[in-house]
Amino acid sequence: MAIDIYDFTGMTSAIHESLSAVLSPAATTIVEMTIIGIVFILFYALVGLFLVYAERKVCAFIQCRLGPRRVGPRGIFQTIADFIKLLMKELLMTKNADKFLFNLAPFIVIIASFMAIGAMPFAKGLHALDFDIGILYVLAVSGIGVIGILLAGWSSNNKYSLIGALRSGAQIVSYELSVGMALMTIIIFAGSMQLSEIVASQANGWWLFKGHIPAIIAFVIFMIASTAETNRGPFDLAEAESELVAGFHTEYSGIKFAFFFLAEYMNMFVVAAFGATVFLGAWMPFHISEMIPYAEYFNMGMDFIPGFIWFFGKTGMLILLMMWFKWTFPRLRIDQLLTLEWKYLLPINLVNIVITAFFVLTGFHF
Amino acid sequence: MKEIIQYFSDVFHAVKSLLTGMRVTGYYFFHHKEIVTQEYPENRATLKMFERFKGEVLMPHTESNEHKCTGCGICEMNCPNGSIEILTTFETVDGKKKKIIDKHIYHLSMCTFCGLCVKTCPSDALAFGNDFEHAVFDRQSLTKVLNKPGSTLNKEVKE
Amino acid sequence: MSDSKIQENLQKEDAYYVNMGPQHPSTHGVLRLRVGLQGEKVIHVEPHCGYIHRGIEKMCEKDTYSQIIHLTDRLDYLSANTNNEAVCLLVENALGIEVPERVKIIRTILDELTRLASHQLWWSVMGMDLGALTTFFYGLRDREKILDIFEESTGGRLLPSFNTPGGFMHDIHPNFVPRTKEFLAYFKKKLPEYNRLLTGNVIFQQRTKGIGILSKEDAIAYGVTGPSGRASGFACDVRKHHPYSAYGMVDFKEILYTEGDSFYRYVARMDEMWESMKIIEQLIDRIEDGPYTAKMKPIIKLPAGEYYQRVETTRGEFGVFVISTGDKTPYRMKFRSPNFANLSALDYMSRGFKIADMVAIMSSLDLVIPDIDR
Amino acid sequence: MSNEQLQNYIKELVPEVVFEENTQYLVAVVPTEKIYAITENLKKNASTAFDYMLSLTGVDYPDSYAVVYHLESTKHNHLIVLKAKMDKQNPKIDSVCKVWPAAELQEREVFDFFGVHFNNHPDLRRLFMDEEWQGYPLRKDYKDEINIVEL
Repeated sequence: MAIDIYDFTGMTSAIHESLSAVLSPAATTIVEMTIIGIVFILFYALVGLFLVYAERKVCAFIQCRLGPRRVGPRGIFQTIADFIKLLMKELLMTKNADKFLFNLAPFIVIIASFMAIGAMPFAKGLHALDFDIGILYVLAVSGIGVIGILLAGWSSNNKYSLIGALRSGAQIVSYELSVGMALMTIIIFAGSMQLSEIVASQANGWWLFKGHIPAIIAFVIFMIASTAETNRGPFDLAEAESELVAGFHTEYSGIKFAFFFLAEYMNMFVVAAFGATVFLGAWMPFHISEMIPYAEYFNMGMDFIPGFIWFFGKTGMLILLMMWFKWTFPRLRIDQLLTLEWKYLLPINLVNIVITAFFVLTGFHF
Repeated sequence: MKEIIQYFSDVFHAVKSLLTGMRVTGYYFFHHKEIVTQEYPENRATLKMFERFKGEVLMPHTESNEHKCTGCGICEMNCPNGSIEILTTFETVDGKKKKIIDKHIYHLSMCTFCGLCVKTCPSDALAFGNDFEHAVFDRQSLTKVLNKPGSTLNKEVKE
Repeated sequence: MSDSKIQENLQKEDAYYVNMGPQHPSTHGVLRLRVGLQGEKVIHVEPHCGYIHRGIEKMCEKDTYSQIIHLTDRLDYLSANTNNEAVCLLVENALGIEVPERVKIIRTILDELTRLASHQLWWSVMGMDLGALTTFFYGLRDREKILDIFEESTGGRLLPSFNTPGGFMHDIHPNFVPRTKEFLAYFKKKLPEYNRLLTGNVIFQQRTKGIGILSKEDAIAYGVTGPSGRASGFACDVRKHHPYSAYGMVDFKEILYTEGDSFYRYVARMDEMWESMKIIEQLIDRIEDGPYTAKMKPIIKLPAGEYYQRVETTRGEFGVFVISTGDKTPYRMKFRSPNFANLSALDYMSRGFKIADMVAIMSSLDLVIPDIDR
Repeated sequence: MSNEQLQNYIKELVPEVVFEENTQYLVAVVPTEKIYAITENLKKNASTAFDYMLSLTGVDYPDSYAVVYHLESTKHNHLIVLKAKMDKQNPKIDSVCKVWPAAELQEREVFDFFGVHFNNHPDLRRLFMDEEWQGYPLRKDYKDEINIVEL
């Protein structure tokens, strides 16, 4: 394994040691948390702005359009311009809205997506939170987001918002199950719920490849269910703009709307990063089998690509896939959405888990 | 058993139809030559438009500042919206009083581009222009006088 | 009065009313619907019209027949040329003028091009209403080619105002024929792509099949015409049953289905695009040189009497009813607009379905709001 | 049925009917109070079967208001125009909503523009204009100094 050249462990532990040399342990923790927090906020804003721009360009190319081109070269500053516009817009509220909850909702949504990012293994040693129940943690915090959506829909005092919020509730309750079940397959394979261990178990091959058919089925189900969980098309029933105007965020304007907007894109990033971690080995480079001639040279070449590039590359591919879904398919109806989950995804998933367990017992996987 | 086969064939066909759709959009994603939209036509000088495009009503003038309008008022009569007003004045030529055009007032804001004025004009004095940028800050500037100041009637036009 | 009905509906469990429109993404204009819902189920739809009512029928009473033409553009703006033609045909028939065959053929071609352009826009919007936003741009991309043909020949992209009683404003552009042929060759390749992207899509089929069923009897009773009526089995194609212009000279099929749900309304329109292309192909080489208008008096006065002219626009049967007293302006002019009749069936069709289905039903009816309000 | 047969049939049904001459289609001026009976019969009778109402038009004639019905049979492909005239003071006519549901919105339109009252209409309100609108705009004596510009 020659992947240690891009190991961040040394860097992070150096920071930790130099800090604890001058400060008390409690102060060290506080300073470290602050640094991590600031880094994540900056990261969050950057990724959010980039994803909005990327989505606009991707959908433009899919739709035979040019996309944003006016602000900056190839329009790269378009989202910043949009952000400034939204910042300066008036914040509106309906007459009998529940003021406290109405203002709280965007923060809950954004915090939920923020917390999930903390658990992502960006590169070796670049891992803010590494619980031994990492998968459970990510599932749990990404489920908080729906509370924000429900609150937004309910407190808006708008019937369209309420329909959107309730749809979203039904949707998350159903699809959370499929996401969990799909991840269960990998948990069985890897034998751990700790994200770093799952990544480490993929050093000799990604689970998508060494898990045979069960892992592929689980991956497909994970992609479908997580697209549904992020309320993106074709599962964007909660905002379904041709039916519910804008669904749960109909009444939001200005920066509060921007929060929802940003959270949607960050959720997409979280889900894609999570998928890349669990199924595609996070920062693990792509290796081919040693049986193929000259494989070791190829593998060494792959090792020279830094881990975080692998991570963002895989995440980007999955995000592209989700965008591709959104700009191709029509939206489902609420009953069809639930049918898809309870009649198709869940039974297939259950059978899949049994097959996985059988595979693991017989040691059929690599 | 039949139901189970049906179930899996449903899943298979569904996935197949979805992939067919994704192939279409994926094709366009990677083929940027198929892009059809254009940026706003900033190249006003070199922009080539269809010559019959109905942008606004104009009165073509020759180089010697001559137009063909006799001030007969047929366009005013034919306009369904009253967007044309003709003000005439009298000029004395060889001791005879003659009616000539003073101002041919055209309200662009009221025009629906039906083309009746251009079609019915007996001396072909009016034509459509290609200008498409009509946004202005003041509504007054949409009221235009079509005959240029100091212009005279083209001699070739019979009254 | 209907408030009592609304009050009665509100007594039901979980019932509430929402306003769809006048500003709503899927009403495509300023139609306002008061939709009674029980959870997500539609129990009552009540249209409120008039947000774009311009009193065109009243304006017509003050205008001469040539001036009326440009007003008919603004009714159903997506089949503007056909509306123009209806008034022109009425005047020509009332005066007993025989227009040159060249005019008839070009009118028919323009009609069918209008129909194609309108159906392309409808397809785009149908996909968009169901959440597939990409269809919007694919449809508009192809529609642009037709609009270019229109712009080159008539000067107007959407509202050509090209027909006059007796013929046309001016002659068609020399590029008209080659450009139309080029478009047909192009669109024949693109139309199967429409099917690949949307028609075959499993989500789309699930969303439209069995939704908003209208039986043949109901279609006739509500006067639902056009592709929407024909999908229910109502043979109402005016082009076929009362041919005008050059429709008697061409061979085409009246698309008839019996299912009458949203999906078959969709399929009927898709099939109609092929038929339209067939009609244009048959006629495009038959344009002969000749005058572009019949000899007309400068001031048109219809003999006293009552006249009715029906044509087939994109959305169904369009009728013009004129009462003339022998003056140069009509005494009363009434437009029988297809959308108005189609709208009246919306309540009946969407009851019992979900609100998302209602959107599908509305876009499968292909409503154009200015035509409803007039 | 040909036009003569139709003429005879309606003449038998309601003797007071007057037929206009030199018209594009067969035009029958029917007594207003019998409009519902006539239309119902014309639709139900298998030999006439006027099941498709093309249009329902309100007209303000110099001496009367009128409602003009254009009816077509999809079975026999014949077309008839019925005309019912009302006095100017109190225009009233029976609704034909029960015969053709298509008439519901069209009658509301006529009520809105001409002030013709349709008896037994399920929901007779203004359709296009505001509920509070004064006057009936398509009447010939309607005056509106602000919105209607006389050229």
